[in-house]
Amino acid sequence: MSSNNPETKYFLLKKSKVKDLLNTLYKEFEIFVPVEEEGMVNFKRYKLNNNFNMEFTNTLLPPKGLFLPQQETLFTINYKKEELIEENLETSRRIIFGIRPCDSRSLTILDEVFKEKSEDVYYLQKRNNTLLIGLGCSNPQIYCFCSSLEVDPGKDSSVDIFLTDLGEKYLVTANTKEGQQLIKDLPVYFEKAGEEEITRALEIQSQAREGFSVGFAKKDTEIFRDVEIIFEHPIWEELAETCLGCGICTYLCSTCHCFDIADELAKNEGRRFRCWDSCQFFSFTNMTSGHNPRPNRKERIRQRFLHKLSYFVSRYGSIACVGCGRCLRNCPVDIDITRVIGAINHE
Amino acid sequence: MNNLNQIQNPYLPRIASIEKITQETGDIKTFRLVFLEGDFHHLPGQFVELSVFGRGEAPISISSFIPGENSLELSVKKMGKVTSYLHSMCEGDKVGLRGPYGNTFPVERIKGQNLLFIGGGIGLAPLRSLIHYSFLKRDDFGKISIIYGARTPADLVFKEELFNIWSNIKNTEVHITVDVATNGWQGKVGVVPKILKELNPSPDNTVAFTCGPPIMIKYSLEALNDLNFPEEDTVTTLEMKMKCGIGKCGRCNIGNKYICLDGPVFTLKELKNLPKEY
Amino acid sequence: MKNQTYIELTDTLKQKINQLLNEKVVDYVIGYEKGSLWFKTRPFMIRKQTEVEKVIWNRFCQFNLSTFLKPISQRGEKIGIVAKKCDLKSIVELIKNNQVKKENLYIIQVACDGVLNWQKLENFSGIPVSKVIEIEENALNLVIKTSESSIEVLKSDCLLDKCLVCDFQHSTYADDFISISDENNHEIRNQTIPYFESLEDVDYEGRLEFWLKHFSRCLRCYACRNVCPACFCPTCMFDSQEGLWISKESKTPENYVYHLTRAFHTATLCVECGECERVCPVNIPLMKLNKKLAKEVKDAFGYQAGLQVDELSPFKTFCQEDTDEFK
Amino acid sequence: MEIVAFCCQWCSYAGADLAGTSRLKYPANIRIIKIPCSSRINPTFILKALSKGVDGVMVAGCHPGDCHYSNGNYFTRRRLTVLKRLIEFCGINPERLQLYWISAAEGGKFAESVKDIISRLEKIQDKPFPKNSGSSL
Repeated sequence: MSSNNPETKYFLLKKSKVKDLLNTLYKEFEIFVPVEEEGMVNFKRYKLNNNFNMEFTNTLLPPKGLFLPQQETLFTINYKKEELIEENLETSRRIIFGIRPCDSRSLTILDEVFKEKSEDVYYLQKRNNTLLIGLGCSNPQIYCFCSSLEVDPGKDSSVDIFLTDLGEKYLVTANTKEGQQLIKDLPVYFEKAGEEEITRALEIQSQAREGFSVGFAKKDTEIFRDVEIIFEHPIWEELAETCLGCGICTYLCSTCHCFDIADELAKNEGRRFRCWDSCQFFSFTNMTSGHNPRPNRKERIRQRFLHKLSYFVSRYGSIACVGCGRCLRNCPVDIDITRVIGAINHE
Repeated sequence: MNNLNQIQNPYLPRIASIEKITQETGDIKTFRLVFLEGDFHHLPGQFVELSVFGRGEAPISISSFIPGENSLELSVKKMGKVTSYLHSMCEGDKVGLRGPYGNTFPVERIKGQNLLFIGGGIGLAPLRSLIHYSFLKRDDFGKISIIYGARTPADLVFKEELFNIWSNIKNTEVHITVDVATNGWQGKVGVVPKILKELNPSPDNTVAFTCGPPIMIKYSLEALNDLNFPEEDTVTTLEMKMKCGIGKCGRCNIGNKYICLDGPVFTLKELKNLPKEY
Repeated sequence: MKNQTYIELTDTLKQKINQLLNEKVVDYVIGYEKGSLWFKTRPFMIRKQTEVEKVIWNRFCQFNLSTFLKPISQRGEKIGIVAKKCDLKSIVELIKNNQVKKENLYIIQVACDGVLNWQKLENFSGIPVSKVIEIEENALNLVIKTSESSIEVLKSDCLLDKCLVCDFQHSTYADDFISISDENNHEIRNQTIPYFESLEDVDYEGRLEFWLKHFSRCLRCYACRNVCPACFCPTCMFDSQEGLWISKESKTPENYVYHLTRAFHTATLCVECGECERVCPVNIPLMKLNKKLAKEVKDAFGYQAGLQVDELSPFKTFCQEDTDEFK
Repeated sequence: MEIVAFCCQWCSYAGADLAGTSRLKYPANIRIIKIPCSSRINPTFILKALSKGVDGVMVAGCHPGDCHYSNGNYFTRRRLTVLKRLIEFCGINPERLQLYWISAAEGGKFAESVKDIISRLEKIQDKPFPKNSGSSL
């Protein structure tokens, strides 16, 4: 997360040099690259000369876990000394290499939450210490719908450095001062891009916006502004009939950020941690008194959709969905946010 | 990449010591807590996240208003894991506190008005902070009426204040009722909304505050409506499962509000604009 | 996807559902409708006759619909359910364990020639599903067409694992059997898939390493549990009093406890429908556990789940003469 | 070496008591947990203990035929037979789980059983579950 600089510069990076580049950066940064394991591509910590896979469509797990890990210690308690030991928040400088435009957009959405009023140091420390090197999509997957949500799959100015795949090499766009500095410091890897390459990259970038199989029109989301109408819509009952109440959609969602805080106790030490939680679980809102404001699947599935499409919009100004398609790809019963939006609008 | 060391970690509790424990009823105790270091400022209606280390954290509304002493009182019913352990703790034991969190009762707006408090059971706890506040600034307010009820006489909380202190303050009325009279109870018998209707308070220049079990709140709000109290002058507090207290964990989200940031105090008018999920 | 048999089966199925709703034999029918993407289907509760048009039956109807009988069985409605032969076993288990009453069910069994797995389809053809325009079928092969080319792959390569070992046992519990002719492709079935045998040659440390590696990925989304027709406890022990049995954190040893407990709890109920493994977003090979336990239960007690309604589960009974390897 | 023993309150736990009052010697590295019946054992109890890195789990119940609840231990016998196969398949040496039948009068057998499980565990080569791998503490 860095300050934007209007003066962007274009460079070229040969694919054959990427590993060398990562090996050089490795000395200074903790680098996360897409790695394929057991048929799944995920961001993994890069070790010298590790293999990685830049031909992925999108990672199975969203990169939110690099900022809001599934579990994270907040502090430990030493009972004998009666003292709290704050978790060391210092992280080495980090790079996420190859983040897709939808996922980088999800981080700017999460920033809104974690910066509001009390700043969440655990999230922001990691966020501020991380350079994003984005990678454009030229080949949307069948379940992608980022273009419905004002994410440009071909171009991403929110990352520090953005790569456009030109076949043998990448066109490198430096969006921020930090990004420019990184390129300036490593002239061996980056050469100046010519007009021809820039033009070709622009073509590729604009082509990326075509070929989506699913999606919705922007005006279709306007209906969610009227909570009163949408709240009692029969579709929630219908969805609840087949929803299994599992946490796949929320855990794989790149913008879902709800968490739980709990303590763990062992002899003379205690530990407080936070971990992902899901609004789809009964226990999420179940109070000690036994009262649960959202006791059934209907209320819980409605909460997930309305939180993203209505409540979040009126609080933070944007829809909390980036169209990465992970929920659509992985939902066991094929509950599809694009279909829900469509169905509510066109009945 | 600026350094964040300056930002305070909002998840770190401050240590407080239990100074005094008062057994209110069979399962409710009031804990007077004193911070070991630093100041503590809050306004009536706010809550804190109370840590019993190794057991967890629970949001508890502050039931006192004691300015300038870095201390506060929490009246806690033994319910879950955290509150059960808290109940087993002794004076001198240490707990953690984060906060104060949440909005406050509209203390500025209600200046010069009459105050009507309607409490049931442990629901008197959050109202008590405003009662303390209004007695401290007694001349800022008109008549103060307190209607309080519990299931049986044994379930009444803050008995000393209810019977011996508050009613002796000028221009103040205290009405105490129980659902079931036991142990030679001489006072009123009947549920709070019924007593409220009998007392028939005037809505003129009066703000009503209600807190208690959901069923009591429901019927009290109806009664207040029948008595022509305007929706913006009817104030209540919402309860919702909370974890972080600072609008991050998403648990207490109702509509576009987080109860921990935008609540827990709502007027009836604001409440009607929220989805019915509380 | 072009397949005359399936198109005809769908028509017959629609007529049947229409008739059931029309004659009020059932209150509603659980079937399939088209999913958002061409290779997906979704469970569908058909209540009105106007909805019958949306019903489909094709090679992507993998979902085991019997899992929907768990939470709703108490309502006392009469339910029609579309079932593949393998799904019938789950229904038998649900009836056997008093989760649903047979008299409240109307089971429509539909002839199934194996369900396709879209990931296998992608892997074996090398064509991403987004590029596929049409699939045609001949006796043994699928012809996958894109705008530029067409590729033939072996049908058996692209079927769900469970279809490859489908044992074709006829169940007598269906109220209706919809088929056109008995033209099922027997030769591609009855393969043996090494579910767990390969692990048996590995030493204990290797096995532990294998499982810890897989369980380290578990997100604890509980999809495996929620989709499982055998997981019918009203409140799962892992949901009762959070943190009592396993921490809410997704830590590898806790995941180990969770998955082994779940496998054991469903040991005599699991009919190997494979839904847990299919829905797992992080590809944990859960069927290895289930298959292994099914084998152990069969070896020890000669029992197989899902065959007979009146057969008692071996964990609900005992024999004084049971082998006693303990002292 | 750490052993967790789940003892049925009607017989084995009383047997352990008797071993104590009779001053019989048995290894001290055992933690006894009283349960109402050996069939109260949920696989989670055993799996959780093993996953915390204990070396062995011992379950002790009444002799077959002598269950206080008529036949709880027959169920236990069936379940643990299968559970042993499961943990074996998942990388834990099945010797780490033992079931013994010990009556209230058999203080001696209790002591012998503890010695038995320990001598078995001493013989095996493979390591137990990595200790504390589940906790950052």
